Amino acid sequence: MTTTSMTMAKALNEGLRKSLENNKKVLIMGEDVGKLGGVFRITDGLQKDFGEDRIIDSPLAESAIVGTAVGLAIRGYRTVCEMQFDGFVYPAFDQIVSQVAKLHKRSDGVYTMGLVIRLPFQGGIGAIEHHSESPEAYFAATAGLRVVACSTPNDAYWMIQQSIDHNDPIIFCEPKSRYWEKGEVDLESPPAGLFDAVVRREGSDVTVIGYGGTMKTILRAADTAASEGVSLEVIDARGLSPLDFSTMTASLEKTGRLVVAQEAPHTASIGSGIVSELTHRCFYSMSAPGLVVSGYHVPYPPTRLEEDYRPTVDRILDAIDRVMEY
Amino acid sequence: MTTTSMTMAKALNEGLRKSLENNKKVLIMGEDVGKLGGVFRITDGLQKDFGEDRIIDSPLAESAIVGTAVGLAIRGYRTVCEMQFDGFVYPAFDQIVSQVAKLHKRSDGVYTMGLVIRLPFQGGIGAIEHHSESPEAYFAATAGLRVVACSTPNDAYWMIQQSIDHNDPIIFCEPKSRYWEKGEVDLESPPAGLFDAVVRREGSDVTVIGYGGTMKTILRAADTAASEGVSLEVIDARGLSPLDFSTMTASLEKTGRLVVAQEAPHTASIGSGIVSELTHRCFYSMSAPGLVVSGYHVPYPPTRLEEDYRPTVDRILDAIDRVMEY
Amino acid sequence: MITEELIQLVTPEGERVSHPQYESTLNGEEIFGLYRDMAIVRRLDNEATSLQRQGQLALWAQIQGQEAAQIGAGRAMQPNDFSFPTYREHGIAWCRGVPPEDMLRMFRATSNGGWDAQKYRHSVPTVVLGNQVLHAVGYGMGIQRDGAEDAVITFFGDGASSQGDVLEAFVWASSYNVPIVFFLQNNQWGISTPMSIQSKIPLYHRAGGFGFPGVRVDGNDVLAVYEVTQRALSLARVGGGPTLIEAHTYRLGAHTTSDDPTRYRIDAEVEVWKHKDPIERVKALLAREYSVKNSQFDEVEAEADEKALKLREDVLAMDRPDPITMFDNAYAEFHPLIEEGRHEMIELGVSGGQR
Amino acid sequence: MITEELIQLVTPEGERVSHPQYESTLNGEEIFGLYRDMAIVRRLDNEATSLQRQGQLALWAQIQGQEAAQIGAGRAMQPNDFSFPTYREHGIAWCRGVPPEDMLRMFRATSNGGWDAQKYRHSVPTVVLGNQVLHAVGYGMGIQRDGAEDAVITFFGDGASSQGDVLEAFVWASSYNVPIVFFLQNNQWGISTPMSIQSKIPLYHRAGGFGFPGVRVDGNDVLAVYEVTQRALSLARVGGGPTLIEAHTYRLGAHTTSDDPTRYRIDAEVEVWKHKDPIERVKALLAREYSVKNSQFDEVEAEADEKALKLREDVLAMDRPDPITMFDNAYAEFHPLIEEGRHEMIELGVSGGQR
Ligand SMILES: Cc1ncc(C[n+]2csc(CCOP(=O)(O)OP(=O)(O)O)c2C)c(N)n1
Ligand SMILES: Cc1ncc(C[n+]2csc(CCOP(=O)(O)OP(=O)(O)O)c2C)c(N)n1
Ligand SMILES: [Mg+2]
Ligand SMILES: [Mg+2]
Repeated sequence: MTTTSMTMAKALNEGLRKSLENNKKVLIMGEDVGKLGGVFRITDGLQKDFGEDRIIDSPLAESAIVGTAVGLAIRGYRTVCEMQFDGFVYPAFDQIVSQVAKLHKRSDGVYTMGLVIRLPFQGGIGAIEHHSESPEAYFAATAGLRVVACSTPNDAYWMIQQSIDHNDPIIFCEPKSRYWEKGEVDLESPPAGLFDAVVRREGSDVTVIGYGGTMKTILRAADTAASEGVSLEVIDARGLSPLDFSTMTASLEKTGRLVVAQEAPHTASIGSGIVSELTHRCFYSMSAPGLVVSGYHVPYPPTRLEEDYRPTVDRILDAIDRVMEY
Repeated sequence: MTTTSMTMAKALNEGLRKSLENNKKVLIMGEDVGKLGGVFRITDGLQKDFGEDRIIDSPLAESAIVGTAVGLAIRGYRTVCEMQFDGFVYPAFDQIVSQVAKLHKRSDGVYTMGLVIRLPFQGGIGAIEHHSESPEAYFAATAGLRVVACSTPNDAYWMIQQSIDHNDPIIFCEPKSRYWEKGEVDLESPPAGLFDAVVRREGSDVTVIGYGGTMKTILRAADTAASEGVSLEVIDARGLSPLDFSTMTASLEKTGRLVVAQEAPHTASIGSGIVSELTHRCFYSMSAPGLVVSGYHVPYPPTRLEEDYRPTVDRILDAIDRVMEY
Repeated sequence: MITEELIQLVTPEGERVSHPQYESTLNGEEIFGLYRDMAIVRRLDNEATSLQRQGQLALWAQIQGQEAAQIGAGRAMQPNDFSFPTYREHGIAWCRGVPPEDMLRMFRATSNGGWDAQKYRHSVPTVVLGNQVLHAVGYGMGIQRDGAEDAVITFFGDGASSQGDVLEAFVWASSYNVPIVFFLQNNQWGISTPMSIQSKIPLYHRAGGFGFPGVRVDGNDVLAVYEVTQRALSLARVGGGPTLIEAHTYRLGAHTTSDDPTRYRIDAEVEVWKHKDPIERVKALLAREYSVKNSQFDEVEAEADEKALKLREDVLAMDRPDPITMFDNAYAEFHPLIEEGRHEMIELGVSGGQR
Repeated sequence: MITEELIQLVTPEGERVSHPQYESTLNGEEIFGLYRDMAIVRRLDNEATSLQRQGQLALWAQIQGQEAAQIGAGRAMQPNDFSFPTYREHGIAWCRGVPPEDMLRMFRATSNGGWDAQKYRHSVPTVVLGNQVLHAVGYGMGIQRDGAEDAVITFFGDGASSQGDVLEAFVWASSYNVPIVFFLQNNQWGISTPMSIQSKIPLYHRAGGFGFPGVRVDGNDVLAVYEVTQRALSLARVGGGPTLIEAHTYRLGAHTTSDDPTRYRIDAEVEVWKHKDPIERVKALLAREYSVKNSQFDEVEAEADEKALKLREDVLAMDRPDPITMFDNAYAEFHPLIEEGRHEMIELGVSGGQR
């Protein structure tokens, strides 16, 4: 397999380009996605090559970006909606929950809601308020939607294309703090199915599950743990709704110990869902309760403090110690 | 203690009236809350007695109802916002998550976001789509907010007053299917703190936790279980955020078995949060995994089918059997 | 200085009036056709109301009083046009060929939609106020990209006009010059909320501030509504962009069968509007100008009764679906939680298990 | 027929022009005061930009080019009025007495707000576009209920004008006749999005469709902005209801320090607007009509430099807060998860534990 090294931002750009080339019905719509290429340059150069009719610079209203994408879907188009930042998706929440998630059902299957909502999510870039949120649980809790999160350039390249091809609406979470990190991208074949969890590192003592920007922190923690003689099996969930419980269960039955790390607060989150479900599925193998290392239950703090809000290597190792004590 | 028998609708009406009498800064705002008294008549007669300036019939826009309530809070008023139905709170989601939940923090404590958002929630009334939703987890997952749910007229009467007096923003969930059921209301003293869980029925085999309209179903299940020789301890969570873990833990340490019942789907829900947290706190006492009996992972179905979507006595008993098998 | 233009071609008494910009293009036969539509739709509407009273429907949203607005607009559409309704557009659905029984499935609570939206080119009902208006704009953007000469029309009320989605739709339609007609049925009430709380001035003025034309038409005058809508749709088809039409009409009935208007509205107001009844008006016109005989009106009544009877039979025959169908079309592709749900339901024995 | 009224009292060359409805009520001293405000604010703005370039701020949103719009509006306010800004209203904050270092706390990422909003009667910055406009309307509803003679003013941009929240705010302000001024700074760009994508016609026309007056003022003419805002605020205070003011101005700088305008805008456009610079204009007027000497201008420059220096020192002195402060003010009353979080953080030793 031949691979190319590129940043996640570039990989997303290339993935979008491929989808635009392969399917004339694919559109991109959002604020500043045209000449500017988006504030993160994910759509850089696309308007120049595919025109203003397909790469649509929109007026400033998220509910309208998603609401008109629904109408475009009814007319047979597949729109990739860019939300400029995670904290600006909420004006579109009503359209997403009441329409995007429910129209396939309401139309008795006549409407295909094949659209993708791209969400640069999580913190770590030292931004001002509303630019570092983790709203994935809101969407995972909403029946009718699917949610995925990429953590590597290769996944970004393939998952965005798989999402665009998918016939259900997908909330596509991009860890903005990783946009500029490079990785190898295999341009020939996808690494896995869109919703498959992937074991990033094999281990035997504790299963640690995460997604998006948290993966790198977890892998760092795994190195440290290894040096302390604790072997972590690290799983990248990738699919947040639905979750790939078979991969997770297989690991947990081996390790018997579970830690989930996420930036979102604990209450009614992806992590608490994983813990409760896996505790059920692997009850007899569990030698310790599953723990969630998460953001604290406060509004995202001023970012000079964010590194003490997001899961750190230390906090993950602390949770590892606690589950190892059982 | 002298009590009076009234419906939950009447109890809410009386509770609101008391708050309006006790505090001139209390306002009610929403669609059709004036002459009509709201579609459920919860505000019946209040505009007549307190005037149009305090009981405000609003234009038709939920984001504006909540957004202006924020401004009123900044000016020192306490507004009770009525959302006509659960499914119509989403247009206000941005204001609730980005402003109501965060302004106390953003203003470094200068602003008090003392406002209440009333949400007639859950199903069971045979309504059309969007009138039977359970969005409580969205708000419980949002740091800065508090969420409560009443299940009896007495709680309704007291909890609405406690919520209005509270200095944090509160999402107040009312089980619309119980509005017309009568219960004894103690007009002299509140039954418990606003966020306290309450043991509705003592038992020894399984702890069953629920809230809102589901309580009645759980209590019915407890009767049947008792007749089959299984003793259920039934807990009404009441506070959904924060959750009263001490009451729940005390019960679980006794029973060792846990079932949570809710109408919302399982993923990233109140129930999955309770299970993961209690499994952690009571790990050694747990003789079985905690189970969640919930709505299925589908958009709320046409209501001719809702009784097979919402937790039924049978499904709860089925879960009881399963935890008893461990 | 706020104008209160009101385009009218036929008076409440059924007399023609001339208008500087609009004149009726319809012959007697066509007008009689509009009368027939309105009479049948009202009859079906009443049948649905009584079905609800008899416990056969969970709810019903009547259109009584708004027949001219809906039939005039619905008949102005071309076959290839597409419409985005609320929960009250039974007259539009009728014009699009949606079978009456399908219109009632949502109210029978056996479906959240009811008909094949692509087949009839009439979208499923939208209950969340204003949402469908953005869908219509997006659909129109699709028409533009297809290079087609179709138009899209969307319906909403005076209450919904206050929703951000509707106002954002105005921004978008203007910015992209979308081939759309915003058809606002101002029936003076949003449940108990009078129009005056939504706006101090007629709503058609909103359009001007967004850069496209707004017109106000007598919504109880089917000839006027037809011409105004027809022209707006044609304008849209040739790249003329959006138009907002405010149809000045009235909700003669309750908001829905669960509403009690006596709590908030005076009978006198209703009486005034009864004199402007859209059906009586066109009937008078047909009798006077086209010497349509009572027997012809009676034939329509009879036809309407037949259709009402059939509707009743069809509705009574609508059984509760198998619970397991709740899993159908929740997702378009395989989803593990859907399979788990189906499995659990079959285990519980509440479903026949068939799909 | 779309009018393009533009209220102007001083030309870009600093010459007075007369306007049928507005004339300047300010004397030379007061005009010099406005000049001083603008000169200082621009200097502070430039200092903040260089602080950001030097890595001392996470971000900075410049106001260069918009000083007249903000100082004119800010100085038209009465002490008891209340303002609701975006992230760019440094000129308003200055007029409200907010200490410059407080304006930078959010950009230093040590706070999500920065100042005591009630003390200065100037709300904390709102980053989510449009949200604050509804807050302002609600605040105005509070003024009405207090029977006070205050007014509220809120600021937003041409981009934000497309948001549902802003448009719903128009509905509410009109419906309740709220004592509010909607001050729209049309700086022609929303990041890379030109005004033409938000609206085909000047934005002040929006107001008319909602039933209240809209006016368009030369946003680079501080005298005109002052008079127009002053009159709108007075109107609001005596029950005259809302006014929409569109200040026609220009963002001379980048959207923020993270933006690169060369990707989407041509220099020629910027050059044209540089000739309309708000500060040069009033300087020319002062020199010509009030024979203000260069030395006096120099004194202001010197004062501005001093303030800039102090700002720099204050910002450099802003340390990273103790992490445990993230738990402060998350809630107003006791919350178990807050206590748990504090406890965990102390256990982890990342906090001094002090509060
Ligand atoms: C977003 C939203 N909020 C509230 C409701 C509840 N509701 C249903 S109909 C209605 C009034 C609508 O009035 P209008 O738009 O004038 O339409 P009409 O019913 O008069 O045809 C309300 C408030 C809703 N369906 N959606
Ligand atoms: C709801 C929302 N969507 C997107 C953004 C990202 N964003 C920040 S500023 C901006 C442009 C705003 O333009 P305008 O309203 O004209 O104000 P200006 O920055 O020109 O002063 C955008 C899109 C945001 N802050 N809020
Ligand atoms: Mg209406
Ligand atoms: Mg701008």
